[in-house]
Amino acid sequence: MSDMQDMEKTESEEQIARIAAEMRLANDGLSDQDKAYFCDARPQAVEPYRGIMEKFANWARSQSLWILGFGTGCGAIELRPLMTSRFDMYRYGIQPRPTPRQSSVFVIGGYASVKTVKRIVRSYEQMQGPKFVLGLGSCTVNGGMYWDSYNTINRIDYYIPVDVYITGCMPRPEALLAGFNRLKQMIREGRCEGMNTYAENFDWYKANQKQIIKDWNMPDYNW
Amino acid sequence: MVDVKQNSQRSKFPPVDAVTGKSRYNLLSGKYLKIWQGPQHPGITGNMSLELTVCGDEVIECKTHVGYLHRGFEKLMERRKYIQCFPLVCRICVPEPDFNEYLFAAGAEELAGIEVPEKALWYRTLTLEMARLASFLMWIGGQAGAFGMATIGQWTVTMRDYVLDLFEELSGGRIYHMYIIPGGVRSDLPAGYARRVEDTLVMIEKVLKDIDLAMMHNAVFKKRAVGLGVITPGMVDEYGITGPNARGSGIRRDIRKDLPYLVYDQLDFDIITEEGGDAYARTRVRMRETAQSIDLIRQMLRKMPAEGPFFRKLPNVLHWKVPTGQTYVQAECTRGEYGFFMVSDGTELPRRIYVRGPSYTHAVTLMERLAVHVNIADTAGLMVSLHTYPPEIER
Amino acid sequence: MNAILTKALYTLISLFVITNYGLLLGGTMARVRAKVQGRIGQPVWQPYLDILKNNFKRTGIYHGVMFYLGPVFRLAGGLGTYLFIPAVYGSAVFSNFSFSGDLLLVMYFIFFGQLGMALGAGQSGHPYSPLGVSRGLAQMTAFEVPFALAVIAVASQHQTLSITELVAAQQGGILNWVAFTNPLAMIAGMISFLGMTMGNPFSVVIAPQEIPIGPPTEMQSSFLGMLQTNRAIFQGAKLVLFMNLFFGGATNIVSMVVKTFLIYLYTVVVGASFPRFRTDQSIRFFLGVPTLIGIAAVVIQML
Amino acid sequence: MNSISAAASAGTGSGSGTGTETGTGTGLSGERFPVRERFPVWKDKFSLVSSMIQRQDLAFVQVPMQTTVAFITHLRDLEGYAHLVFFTAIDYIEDGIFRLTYMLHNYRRHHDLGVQVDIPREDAGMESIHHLWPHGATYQRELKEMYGIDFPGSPGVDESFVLEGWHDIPPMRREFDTKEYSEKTYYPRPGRVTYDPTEYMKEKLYPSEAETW
Repeated sequence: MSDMQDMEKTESEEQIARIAAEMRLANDGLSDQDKAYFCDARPQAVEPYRGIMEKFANWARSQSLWILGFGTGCGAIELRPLMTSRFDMYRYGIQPRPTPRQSSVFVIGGYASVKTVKRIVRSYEQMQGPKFVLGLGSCTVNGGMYWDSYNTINRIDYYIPVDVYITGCMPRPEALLAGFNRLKQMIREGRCEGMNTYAENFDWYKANQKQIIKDWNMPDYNW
Repeated sequence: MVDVKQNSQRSKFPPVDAVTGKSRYNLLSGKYLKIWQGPQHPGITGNMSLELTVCGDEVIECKTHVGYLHRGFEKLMERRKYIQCFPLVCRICVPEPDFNEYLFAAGAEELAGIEVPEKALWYRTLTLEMARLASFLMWIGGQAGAFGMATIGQWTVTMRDYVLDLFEELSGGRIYHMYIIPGGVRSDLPAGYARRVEDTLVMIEKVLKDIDLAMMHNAVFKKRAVGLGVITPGMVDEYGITGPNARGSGIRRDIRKDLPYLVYDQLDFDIITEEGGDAYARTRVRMRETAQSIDLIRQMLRKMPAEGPFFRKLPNVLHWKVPTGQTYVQAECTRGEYGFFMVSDGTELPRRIYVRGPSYTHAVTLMERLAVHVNIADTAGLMVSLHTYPPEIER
Repeated sequence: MNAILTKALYTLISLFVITNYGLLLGGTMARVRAKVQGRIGQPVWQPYLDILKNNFKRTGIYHGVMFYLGPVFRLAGGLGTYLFIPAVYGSAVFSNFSFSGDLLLVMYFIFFGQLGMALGAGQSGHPYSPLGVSRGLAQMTAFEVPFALAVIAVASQHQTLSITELVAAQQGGILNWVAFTNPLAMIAGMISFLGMTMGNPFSVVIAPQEIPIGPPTEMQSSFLGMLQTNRAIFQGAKLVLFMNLFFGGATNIVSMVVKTFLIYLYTVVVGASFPRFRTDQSIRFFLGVPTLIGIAAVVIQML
Repeated sequence: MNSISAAASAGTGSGSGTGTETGTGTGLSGERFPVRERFPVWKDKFSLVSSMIQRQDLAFVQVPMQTTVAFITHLRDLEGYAHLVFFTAIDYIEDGIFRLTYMLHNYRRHHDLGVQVDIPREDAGMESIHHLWPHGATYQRELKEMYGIDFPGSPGVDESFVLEGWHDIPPMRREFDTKEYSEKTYYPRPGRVTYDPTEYMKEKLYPSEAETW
């Protein structure tokens, strides 16, 4: 079984390399009319500040986490108790935000179907850095209950960089709070550079995404 | 206010070309604006999206897009044994997974000819009603939130959390209980459970009274909800509308009464209907059904048999071959008629399991019809008032 | 020369105080709202952290010149509103730039920020932004009517358009307040204040559920930080204005804090207990009863 | 033809179905809808192939492809089966057929009737029912996508419903292997171990009990 997996692995790696080589970032799939609306720049890795300034910035970031209001899967159902008086995440400076532009944390709520992955990628790219991703539920780790489904992906970290996983099906609100605390700690330690990881390995991520999203009708990078 | 006549004269389909299915509105004319509500949007129920064409503030065309949550349950169940399906089915519907568990169990039992002990029937009914209570509490908060009243949502979701605590005590799981299994239920009620249920019910009743005052008698809420998304009685059969959406239009339909399952024929309750068919009538139906659900739970705790087995031993479930046959079992969930169509071909694996979710018609065809000529600010409220839930559409 | 420098110093102090006061008040009111909902709520200093976080963002999207200028206009509107209102009557530091006729200028500035925001939001290119802007401007035009009528009633009552003189006329006891000498104007003004603070039931402009979250849909990073700073200043300015107009102003900073807190609490309590109006409904609402009350107030003054 | 048909005729012969705890006949006082009496009428008019009574409130009938839509229209307009509960397909790959099931509900009689029709798997197509129920178009859109069954004339039937950019064979067909597809496409995380539950239980958990099975 492991042999077969290895073989498939190399095969898909080759495929990724091929897609990456073919890929150009000039939004070539778009019509001329649409091209004008989108930028064709690649994401750039941004150097952090140095010394105490970055420490201070990270502290401020960790104290004000704004979740993108996008319930991508069934995990979103436990976000609602988390927001309300039983668990009250506002106490920790965590609050939901309706637009990706203003939010800094993306909670992947469990399984992600291919159709949703496309929206996840788009929303993730629209968020302004530094941005953090929380993988919620076992489905984001290895597919969970739906490991053999033809429409849900198995590993979300092949498509966007993930900072913290919270396992379980479903993870309890307490587990979510623990995950958020872990994320805060990691931010303060300066270990959450997922945005730079994404920029540096952009070709790899993009090739992975293109391998499953068959009708790619959006710009290659949505800022 | 309620322009029923005008509503019924509208065309059956949203104004799309019958042949190509494309929109008749030319977006390049500059008169119309196309906006997407969802999937990334706080005003949408779950993960789905509405493609709205608006002219000014008025929606003139609506198209529902689903499939963001498609996991291929029906395909997955075809390659799992019956007992392996059982942890999978509850994940079809998150707010009230117990209906999936019950229907799967009932279908399998009917095909295999298994009798369930009397006590298990009571336990099943109890969990179903508790799930209904939890789901309705969440819905009330959602409907208030869709009109901008966050306070109600905070109250009810907390109350729902206390119901989830009861579930946790019963089955060990907050969201997915996996309590109802083929052959009965998984465990007996813990000691003193009835008293804790009663405590929670008292608490919920108090909050419901507050909500009735703050929401149902609120002038602004009435202004928003009355006359929004009118379902005429004639539309009910045409669009396959079931559940509170139909009862809000004065149609007396409730599977609990029409085709009594479990122990509903031993319980004392009435079908709740309201006149009007608008979002306000639907809200009233659901508010009253929440109270009814509390009453039913009390009745059950009173009438429930104390002694007896709660589980009938199955044959070795790993080799459990269900005889050839097909059946359709249905139950009244919070949104309407929930059903499982199960086909067995005599092997260890089910041949086909089809899940009939009420949102299938409510969220797609009905929503596309009702959203036309609605103010764009009301689409979220309209959507919530139909109580749609996307995973049961695409499964 | 020296006088100008002193004035500049006083202005800075005044601005510093109102910014911090506005931020802390915002944080406190979030906690009050949370209490109504049965929660503990965010820390009082959370607005500071949010602004810091937004300004520490590493990237920011630029949509054109007007996109830059939108938040700047908004901030100018907030500052302008505040700087022409005497915050504490008789205090050299907090009297700001009040002059005779400043009431009209303040009314203009309240509108100004929104217009600037409309330009910025329009250039962001997001369809939600113009929807939100059109809702905001329509609603604003509506609540300006009762507000203007209330202001006319108050101005004709005291025969002045200077806020300082209005406050001076209300000194000497609680019964001299406009709230008691001219209750109709106060009622019309306080109803339009609900619209001005954009809390429920008039929050459809920035409502997340009703399609747009409004003009700031595309605003991010330091743009959003600037908007948040402005919101604190603007909120403080509006509270001080209404305190001066209807509730006798304040002679020291403590009475200012108490009065503005209570006025703010009124909007929060109303906001926590009502859903939102749609835009057309709120316009109908403002042009109905509040406008009639305002007209009655003016007519009574004219008689 | 296949096992279901055999069971169907057996069911018709033996009378009451294998109803279990779903409250067969216990709830409603008074007589149930005597659907059996309708079968000869339908057989004359619409040449019923087979019929089967599963429970007192549920029956299945099988009709030929040509008379299906006429039969459903008759049921809807004249017999009170006005509610289309669902419409789906079952794939009998070994017989080379899809079995379409239209589940209709009669609210007056509280009776469910499943109308089944076999259509060939090759070049599968069926008459559309979107003119009878608007939501029939949605079911047909789904069937087209999931099984590749065509419904000419149904609005928007060629649009994708839940899948997006699907290039493989329609996923609900039996020959489509979802596990293989998933492993090929979605980078399974190494470390997942699968035991055959039968073997595992025999060896590890119940070495004594396993012998009895």
